[in-house]
Amino acid sequence: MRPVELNESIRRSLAELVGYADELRDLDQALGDGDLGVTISLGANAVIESLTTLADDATPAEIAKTCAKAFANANPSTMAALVAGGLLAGSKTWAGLTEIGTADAGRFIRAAGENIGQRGKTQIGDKTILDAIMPAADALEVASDGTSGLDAAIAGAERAVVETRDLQSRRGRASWMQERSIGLQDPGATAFWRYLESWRAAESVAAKGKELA
Amino acid sequence: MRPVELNESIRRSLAELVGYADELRDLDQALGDGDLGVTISLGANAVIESLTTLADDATPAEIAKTCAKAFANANPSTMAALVAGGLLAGSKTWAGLTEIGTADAGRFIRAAGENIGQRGKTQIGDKTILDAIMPAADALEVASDGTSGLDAAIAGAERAVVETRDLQSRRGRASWMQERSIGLQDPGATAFWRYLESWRAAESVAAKGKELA
Amino acid sequence: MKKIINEPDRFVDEMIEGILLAHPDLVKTPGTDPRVLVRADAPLAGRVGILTGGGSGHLPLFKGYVGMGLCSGVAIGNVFSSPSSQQIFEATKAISGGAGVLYLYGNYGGDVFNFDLAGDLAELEDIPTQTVVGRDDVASQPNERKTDRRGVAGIFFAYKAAGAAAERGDTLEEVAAIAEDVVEHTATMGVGLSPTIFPTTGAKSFDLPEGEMEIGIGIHGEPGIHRGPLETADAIADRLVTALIADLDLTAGDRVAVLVNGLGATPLEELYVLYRRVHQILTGLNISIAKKYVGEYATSLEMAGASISFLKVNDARLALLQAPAKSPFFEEV
Amino acid sequence: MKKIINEPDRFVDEMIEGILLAHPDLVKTPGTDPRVLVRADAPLAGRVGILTGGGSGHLPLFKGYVGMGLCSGVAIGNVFSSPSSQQIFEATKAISGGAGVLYLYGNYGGDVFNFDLAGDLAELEDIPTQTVVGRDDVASQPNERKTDRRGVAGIFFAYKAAGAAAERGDTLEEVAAIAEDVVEHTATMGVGLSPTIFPTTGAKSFDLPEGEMEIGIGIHGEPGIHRGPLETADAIADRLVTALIADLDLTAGDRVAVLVNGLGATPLEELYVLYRRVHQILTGLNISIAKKYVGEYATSLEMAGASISFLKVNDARLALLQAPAKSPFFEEV
Ligand SMILES: Nc1ncnc2c1ncn2[C@@H]1O[C@H](COP(=O)(O)OP(=O)(O)O)[C@@H](O)[C@H]1O
Ligand SMILES: Nc1ncnc2c1ncn2[C@@H]1O[C@H](COP(=O)(O)OP(=O)(O)O)[C@@H](O)[C@H]1O
Ligand SMILES: [Mg+2]
Ligand SMILES: [Mg+2]
Ligand SMILES: [Mg+2]
Ligand SMILES: [Mg+2]
Repeated sequence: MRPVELNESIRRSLAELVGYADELRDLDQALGDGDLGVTISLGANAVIESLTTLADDATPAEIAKTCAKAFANANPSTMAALVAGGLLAGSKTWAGLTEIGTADAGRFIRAAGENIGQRGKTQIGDKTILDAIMPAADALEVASDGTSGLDAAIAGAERAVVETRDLQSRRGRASWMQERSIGLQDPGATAFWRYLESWRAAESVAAKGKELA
Repeated sequence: MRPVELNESIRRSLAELVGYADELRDLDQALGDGDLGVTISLGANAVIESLTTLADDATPAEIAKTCAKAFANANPSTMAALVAGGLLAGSKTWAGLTEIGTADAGRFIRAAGENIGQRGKTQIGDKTILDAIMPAADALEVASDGTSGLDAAIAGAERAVVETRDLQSRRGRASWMQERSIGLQDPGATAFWRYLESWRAAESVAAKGKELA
Repeated sequence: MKKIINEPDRFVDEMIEGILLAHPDLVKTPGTDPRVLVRADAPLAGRVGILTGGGSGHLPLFKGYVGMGLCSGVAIGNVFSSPSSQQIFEATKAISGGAGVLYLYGNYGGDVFNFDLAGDLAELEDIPTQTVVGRDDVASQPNERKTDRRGVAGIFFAYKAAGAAAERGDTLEEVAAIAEDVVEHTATMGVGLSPTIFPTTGAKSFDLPEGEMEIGIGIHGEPGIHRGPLETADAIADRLVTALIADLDLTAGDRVAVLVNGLGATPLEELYVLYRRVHQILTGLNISIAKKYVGEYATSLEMAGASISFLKVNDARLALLQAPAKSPFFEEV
Repeated sequence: MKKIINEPDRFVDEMIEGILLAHPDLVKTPGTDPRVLVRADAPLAGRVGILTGGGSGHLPLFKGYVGMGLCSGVAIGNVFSSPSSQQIFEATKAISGGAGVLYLYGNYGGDVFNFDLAGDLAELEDIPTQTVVGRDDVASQPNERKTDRRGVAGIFFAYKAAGAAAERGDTLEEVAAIAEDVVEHTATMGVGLSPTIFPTTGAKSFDLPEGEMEIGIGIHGEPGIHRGPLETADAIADRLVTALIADLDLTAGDRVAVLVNGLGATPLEELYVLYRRVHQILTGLNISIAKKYVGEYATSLEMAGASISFLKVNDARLALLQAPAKSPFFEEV
């Protein structure tokens, strides 16, 4: 994928993601403070806006950094800061690349996840976004092609999201609910899974659009 | 009436007056802050208590001063201070007296009323306690005997109380209601009228008691 | 009732106990009646004493303004009701340093008559007293009847100025004249959004439908001059400031001290939103703000709402506001 | 909603505007972002800067503690939400006087990660930072997990002590160590009686049936440790004080600083009723009260309730509390 395509794909997927804002708000309402819907919609729109004005010759790493900056400041919160930090860490794995493939995406996501884990002092099983990120990174890194890689990443993330329901939250606001957090699905993990789904949906629409054209 | 009789009569009448506390509370609720019921019942009980322990050789003036002090401090308020000040002023008209008659009562009440008028910067027609006090003083001063004097005083006070309904309050908390005060009966004037009625009721019960004995 | 209290009847006494335990260096009870509170260093020989008093439920009014450069003592009543003349008299004796005592309190019948009675008692003991009543609530009476107005938050200015004058050794006549001058140039108007709940009865101080406001409400819930749908902060500020400017006859070039006061439940954030607009209006009219106070200065327990007070200042009044003062609730250095 | 505001979305900015208009001598906005507020005299060359920050709705937290002997600057978020890393970074630059910057704020994920990100940015510009988070709410985690606790009103003690240390010229390491030491010896527990209403959505911060209380509630309405019928002030004080004494392991002969803090709508009168009981309990246990604060120090808009904080003091900590300080909302002379 070349930078211009990457830029467009990110924008399309984020436009799609905004449709999940209410779901994320409700999940965060049950387990936290309910602001995740706002964080995601304001964040997505801010990223779309800054990518729209980004120069065509921006590298993939520059695109990722632009996303980080816009997402961080749109609606500051745990998710905004962790995702922004993750994007910056991921962008380092793209240094020098002018095009990116499926494995590059996997490396990016792994680096982002590791950064989030460090910053958040979190491990898999703590019932956070990390639980969904890592299986997706695994899937993409070993995938034979983009489509199957994405499908596997989505499947892995979804499984992890479902599994968060049985876990007790060990990090962030949700952890204050202690045992009462068990039974509720982690909003951050869900957000990541929905983002992957949004990417797939947006790509298939775009592909159909190209076929028709 | 000798001092000991006076002391007893005051106590009996105040015990009777407490029965009007709810009426006075409701009137003051409509036109003011609703504390007049409490002022009257706490005040009456405080006076009864201090008269009970007063020496038998106390003069009528001393009895009046004792009432003033007890009433002033029981539930401080407009009524407590005005009535206490009035009682002190009245007590001066009893200086040297060892027994008091109907005309003495009239002079006492006039002096009390004048003091209240001065302190309260009030005139008859301002819709205050003064409106009921002055007709009672008039009636007692010219009365041929105690019973008819009291009846006339009560009739005069009652008439004045009824007339307060059509007046606009010009003093105190009620005056803030401006035109909205018209139609409502003045609680302070009512209290004075009810006190005279309480005196009559208590005396007639006492007289019956003596007959039976 | 959402109150952190014990026996409702003990509310006032326990609150005073708490103040005394917290600030023994600043205030004391001179005798056995806990409802009489005076400066820890009272009486100050040769200085005019300033006595205030009134009902409880208005902290920092009245007991919060007892201290250096402010009032010398306070007589404390039950929630929203007057102290007794006896308590006022006790307080008078406790702060009398030989130069007389100024009675300075808000214009409410119960307080007036009890202070007057106490003044008579003080006279018998050769303590000269003078009286100045705060009467700043412009909503309570039109300008022609301004001496009949209720006293609300603006009395703070009179405490500050008279307290500074007493502290520097002015005579009773001088201190009274300063208090009177400040009262004369003070105007306040408030807005109420929700009532106080009386701790003893659970009753509300007034009834206001959800979503409505009452402009000109008194600090005990006394009726105001306009009731209607809740407006924006700017619209409310416009209403209040317009009334105050008219009442004090302020024009370009004048200087004022501004007090934006919270009535209890209204957050400090909202008081700053109000202050912002007040500042904009006054600056726009070329009226300068020589001193400002934003916070809770005279409350009504948990009533939601605010009031705005202006004191028109000249050099003399401003200097008195700037003089040092220290009480449990107010400090100027 | 019973709020004196204009457009809910403009609430925070207008409040900051009000603060800047009211206190231009004390605070300023160094750049173009109104959400960054610093001391009027910032940066102080050669002095450690102290930066705090967090969501709005807690006045005087956080922006009220910017001033001499306290914090040097603050980054301000929306109601109950974190400022952005960019704002924190801007504030860092504005207060950096060459001796490094201490980040001192309450332990909430959003704040932590945004301050951390900002710290990374500061490092790139050669501004050394260190971080100490307030984590005093004993109800939020048991003692074994105390580093995960939420930060509430007790951070005031850390501001005061670290601010005094920075003011006298301590190094970044020293200032951070002092803040850490104070945080380590601070414990707070609160009680909530009614929720905050969010200005933007009109939603409540928590649901509590009429007549109930929640012990251990957080300042954003986070769940506490006990919900039940509203108890007396003394019973509530007993619950809170018992938990604090156990957590700080206080015994006879120890000295503490006490902060009785109102959460917004609770009247000052009630805080003194609480203080009275706290004083009685501590005195009874022969724990002495070296310093006390009663009032609104960290609120939650119009939430009804209160919190009690203890700082176990030694001579060093007490001296730092007693050092002079001056901000729009706090003064120690
Ligand atoms: N320490 C942490 N490390 C990693 N992820 C975390 C951590 N704390 C919270 N999260 C994630 O953040 C999500 C909540 O994000 P957000 O709503 O922005 O938090 P908040 O409103 O508390 O700032 C959680 O569902 C969880 O997935
Ligand atoms: N200035 C005044 N002069 C004479 N009587 C007055 C005056 N003001 C009020 N009153 C009387 O006092 C009554 C109310 O008494 P009270 O309830 O004690 O007043 P408050 O509660 O306002 O202190 C009124 O009904 C009126 O009769
Ligand atoms: Mg959230
Ligand atoms: Mg009354
Ligand atoms: Mg309050
Ligand atoms: Mg408040």
